[in-house]
Amino acid sequence: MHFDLTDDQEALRDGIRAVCQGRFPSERVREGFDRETFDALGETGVFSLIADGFSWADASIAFEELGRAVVPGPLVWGVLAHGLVDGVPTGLDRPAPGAPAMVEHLAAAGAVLVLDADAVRVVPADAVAGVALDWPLDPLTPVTRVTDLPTGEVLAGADVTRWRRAGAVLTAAFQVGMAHACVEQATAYALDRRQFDRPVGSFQAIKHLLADALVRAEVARTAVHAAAVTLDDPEVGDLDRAISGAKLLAGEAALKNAKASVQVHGGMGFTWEVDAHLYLKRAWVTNTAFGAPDACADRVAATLPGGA
Amino acid sequence: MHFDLTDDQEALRDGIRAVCQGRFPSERVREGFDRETFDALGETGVFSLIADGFSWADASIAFEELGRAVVPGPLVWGVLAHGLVDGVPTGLDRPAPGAPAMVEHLAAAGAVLVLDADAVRVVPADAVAGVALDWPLDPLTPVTRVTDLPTGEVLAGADVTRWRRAGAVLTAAFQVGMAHACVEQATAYALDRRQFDRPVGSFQAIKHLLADALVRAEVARTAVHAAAVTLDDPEVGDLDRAISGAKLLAGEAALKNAKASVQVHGGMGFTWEVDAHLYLKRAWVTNTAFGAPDACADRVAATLPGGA
Amino acid sequence: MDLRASPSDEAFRAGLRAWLDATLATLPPEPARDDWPARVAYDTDWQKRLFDAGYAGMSWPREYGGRDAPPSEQLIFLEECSNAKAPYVGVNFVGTLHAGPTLIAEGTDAQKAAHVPKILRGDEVWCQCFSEPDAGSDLAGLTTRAERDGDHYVVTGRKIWCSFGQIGEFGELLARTDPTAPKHKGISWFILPMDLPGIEVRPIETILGSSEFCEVFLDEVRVPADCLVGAENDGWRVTNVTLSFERGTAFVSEMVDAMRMAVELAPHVHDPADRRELGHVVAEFDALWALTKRNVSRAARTGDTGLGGMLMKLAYSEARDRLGELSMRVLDRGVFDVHEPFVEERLRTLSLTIAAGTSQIQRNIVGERVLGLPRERAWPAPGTEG
Amino acid sequence: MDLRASPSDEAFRAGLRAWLDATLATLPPEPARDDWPARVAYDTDWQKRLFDAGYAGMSWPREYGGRDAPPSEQLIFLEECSNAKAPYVGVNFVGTLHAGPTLIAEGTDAQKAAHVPKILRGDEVWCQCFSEPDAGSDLAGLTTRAERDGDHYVVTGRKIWCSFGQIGEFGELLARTDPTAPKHKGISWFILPMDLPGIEVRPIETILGSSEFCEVFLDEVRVPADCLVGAENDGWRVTNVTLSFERGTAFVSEMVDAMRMAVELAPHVHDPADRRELGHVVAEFDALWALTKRNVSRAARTGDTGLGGMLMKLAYSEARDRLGELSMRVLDRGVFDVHEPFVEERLRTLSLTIAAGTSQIQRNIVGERVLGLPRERAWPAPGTEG
Repeated sequence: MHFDLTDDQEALRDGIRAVCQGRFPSERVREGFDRETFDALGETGVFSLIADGFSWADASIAFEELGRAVVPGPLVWGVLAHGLVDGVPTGLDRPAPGAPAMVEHLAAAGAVLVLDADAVRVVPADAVAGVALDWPLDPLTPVTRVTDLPTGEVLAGADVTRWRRAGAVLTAAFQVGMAHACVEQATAYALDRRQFDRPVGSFQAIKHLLADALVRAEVARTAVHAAAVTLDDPEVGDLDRAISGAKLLAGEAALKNAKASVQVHGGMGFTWEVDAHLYLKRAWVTNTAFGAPDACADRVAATLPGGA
Repeated sequence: MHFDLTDDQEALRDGIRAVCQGRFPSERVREGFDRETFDALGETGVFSLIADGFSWADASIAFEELGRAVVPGPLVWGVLAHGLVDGVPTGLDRPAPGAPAMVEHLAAAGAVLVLDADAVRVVPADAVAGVALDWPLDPLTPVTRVTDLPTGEVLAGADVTRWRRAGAVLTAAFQVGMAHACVEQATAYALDRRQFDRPVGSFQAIKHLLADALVRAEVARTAVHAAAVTLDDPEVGDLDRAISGAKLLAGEAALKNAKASVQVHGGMGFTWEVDAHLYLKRAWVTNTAFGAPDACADRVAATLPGGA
Repeated sequence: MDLRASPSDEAFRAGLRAWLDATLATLPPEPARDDWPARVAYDTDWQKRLFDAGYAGMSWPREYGGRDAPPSEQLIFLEECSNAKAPYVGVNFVGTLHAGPTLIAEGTDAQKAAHVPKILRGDEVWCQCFSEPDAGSDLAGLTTRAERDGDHYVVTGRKIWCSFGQIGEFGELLARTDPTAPKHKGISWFILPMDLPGIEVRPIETILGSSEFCEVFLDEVRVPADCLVGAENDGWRVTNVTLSFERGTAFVSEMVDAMRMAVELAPHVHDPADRRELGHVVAEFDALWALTKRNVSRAARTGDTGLGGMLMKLAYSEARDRLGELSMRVLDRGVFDVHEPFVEERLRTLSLTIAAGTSQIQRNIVGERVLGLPRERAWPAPGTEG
Repeated sequence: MDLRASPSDEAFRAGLRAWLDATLATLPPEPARDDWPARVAYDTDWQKRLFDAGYAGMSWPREYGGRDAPPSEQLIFLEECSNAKAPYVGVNFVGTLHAGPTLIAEGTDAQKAAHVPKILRGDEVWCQCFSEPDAGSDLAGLTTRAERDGDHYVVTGRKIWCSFGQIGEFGELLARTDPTAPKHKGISWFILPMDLPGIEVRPIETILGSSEFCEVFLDEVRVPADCLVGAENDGWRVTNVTLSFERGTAFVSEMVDAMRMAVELAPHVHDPADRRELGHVVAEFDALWALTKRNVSRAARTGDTGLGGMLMKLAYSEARDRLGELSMRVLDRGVFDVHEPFVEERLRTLSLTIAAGTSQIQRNIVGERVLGLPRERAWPAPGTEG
């Protein structure tokens, strides 16, 4: 057992972080996602990690860095559908009859992957009819309300259960990265910002808010690593419980830490100019994907003896 | 509308508070409840307030003071059953078949009032068979696990719904008093206790813990007053919602503030010597009576349109 | 202690309801949020209607055209207006709730005559120039300078979070007139004509994607000396007199609005845990509504809301935050459109724990002023640290 | 990054399990909590058995009779013992986990020879005399004096929260040897023979109604100078060396125990909201168990658990508090007997957020040492306040 990043994993983390800092600074991120972004990300190899023989643990480390930079795009689908469809992939869980179906980044997409009860199906993006929201919650995540979602064709060789699990792990990893970025950005602000002739970070109210945020992020990170390692090697644990727990804690960390960041930034946190709101909005959006926090908590409880 | 204490009510509050300070200081409270306590309390008139023409709002003001002093005994039953039974009254909600039935202060009691679906019934205390717990959670509230609870006789003229409502209001009022006492005691300690060459109450971590506790207590107090006033005059609001909300907030305030008091008292809060634990234990015990917090929250939600 | 409305309160309520019923039906459609000229027209028209009907300046003294209504009627007025979805105070906010009352209390006869009637009739829109980039929670640390030069003050500095800065004809200005005095003692309160040379206004885009606030840049703005309100260097006290006009009604519209949101959310809440959370939040709003009545009752008797007034903002902000989070969980991705009322409200209400004193500052206030816990000490000045 | 146990770890686990199976069956019944002589006999008997089987001093160097096991084996040892409900370290706590490691690191050869082997075999019971009534969170503010007098130190003061003070033969003592030095620089670490004249021990009754801690009154106790461990005035550093012996395993028994409580609670939880809360708490414990493995892995490689070690106490205490509150809600009045395990545990775990550094102090540590936020400044000394 060596449940810590290997030297190779640290190098991978540092490499992706450097790429994000160089190519996805805040100004670039605010331009949103398009085909060019997809290709630029593709060149870094983040979508092909699994195909290239890396582990899910490695992929989750990479996604943590993407989350730290709050990179926009249907990134998880980029990994899941890598090499299997043409153009930019996006996707969704097939909604229950009557429930609203929402697809992100439809305009930029070539294919929509639909997770059905027993299969992954592909629908060409231009076959999906819908209405784009004028003002999606996250300005960097355009959302289309689908009015017609064709059945599509089964994607051979794609294990829908495994896609759901991997999607949850990568989404949770992205959220952990966001949660940590929020702590870092708010801490930097709290060190810089002075009120009452002292840095606001010297006040316990702010210090403890940030300490709790860091604890949440780090505990969630560990949960995500455990889930990713279990996805790589299911014999070391209860895979569904590990994934549900990780998604729960990561989603909560992303949301609460983004709110903490808004609060620490004070009035500036309520502006479009500061990045805090981008993290908050993405936290809400990602919490709806691959398992909402409440559903995840229910699933963890159901794994206990007598818990079904 | 004058939703504030009248001069008479302020006098009542001050009078009961003075009685408690004089006759129920901590040392006396720690001796527990017995017939003598009952008689002493009876002399103050707290049990006969309603019979004497006072309002439920008045009674709740008195019970807030009893709670502040964490006076032991089946006090709520003392009001409900005033003049209707011999000896000290205690009581319980008739448990569902198979559920454990617990009665407080059975040894000191003359009669046990049982709240049934449609009536209040009386059972002579010596007709109730059971086993006293060796170590009841609250050392000042002896509890008997009942093994045989006779049906008893219907108490004529007692409206069981009204008893349940009044019991909830008085219990909530008692809890509000406990919640405020915890803030006061912890604040006094935080002013006196010095660490790092300053009063610990000057640290924001402690100051904000106490500020939140005070807010909880005061908001709950207002809710209890509104519930009591509505019990006196049901036309001014939704009585069930007012009572459920008051019991919920009062119970939460008592419990959280007692925990805050333990925390502020530090190591001393973990000792038998400091009173903080008496409030914490009574908070748990009272939360099980006349509506647990979760059930109260459910009932409030059920009052909303489309909420049943 | 009772909750029964008096006959006169009931009569007031009935009259108001009838007027609202008749009047609201005749209003033009609400303007778009970013159409400022239309908003000014709409909101000032509403203020004129209130004035003509005798409902303007509910708490203002009669000699200034107000109604001098008892706090219970103020409460009913705000409650009924919110329930009827009447227009909010809108662009008249600063004038009717801050600047007007301040001038009434502290202004000269000339200042009152020039502004008070116009504010009340909706003929004059005001904005607020208090906060600064480096003086937010620590407002008294403001550094905008006002230097006396003959019969003018020359004002230079930068203000932020100026509500209605885009359209205000006059601003409430706090500036430092004595930089050598202790920080609360060297501040003065001015009427700032917003059309003076040297004033530049820049809207701030909020997380809602709209611009409710502005930055105001002041570059050697020559403010006539007769714009000083109250004594020079007495501005800190002057700015605090306004609060007593609220008499416990500050959060009434918010409360009514919050309760309406909770009721509208209820049919969407199917999960048992979410329903319980909703019940909990509703219990808190019920209690805070009762607390409002307590505050109003106390203000009517003593002129001061006491403890209840000091904790209302903190308690309401935190309860509203819980409702906002609950609504986002309940709505899930199907409705994540900013124009969805719940989403818009969730974003807007994020400012409640920040603006006009963060929840952290509120806890300090409760801890220090109510519980008597010791204040934070100032840090040693830079360079003198041990 | 992996979670697979190595073959040698698996072998260690198998051997330990077999030994526990065989040994636990032969143990006498557990003594009552307040029967101190019986507890000493029971716990030291268990320590002897561990020693004889080679499981005593898992982290201790081999030259002192320890096993010098890698952190992964320490983790397995604690996990398996907890799972098998083997006796806790009990009265051997201070000796094996604090005093022994401190003496190994800082003691003289004579001090080591006199105590280390006895501690390891369960022949010597220790207690801790660190905190004082006015030095809790601010431990370095302690005022117990130790004045040199020939070949003795004369010690006077009052200690509190002394675990096992009733039965300890020796105490770990911190006392001030230089009252003129800065507070961290004038403290020394002593071996305190508890049978010296002038020592009085008084048990403290806790909210559980039992006495796990004592007050220790020291009245001119003459402690031989050769009881000084490390250099005079270097005691603050000496007392901190102990921590590195844990190597990430400090909360393992607690974690296993908490998870067992959660599993035992599950069948009682029928309410949907309570079940969700249980799922949440279990997810946290799962994550903290993974964090334990992270800490142990890191300690094995670098000797230090890093960030994970610094936040474990805070995170675990808060999660355990949630479990405790949940259990009380679930159990309701039917089971409010202090001897009910859930109730006893709820009361016991109230100390987790207080003892050995309150959660507030832990947040300061995380905020200052990890995030680099500025420390609180000292207040001005009394009399010099501005």
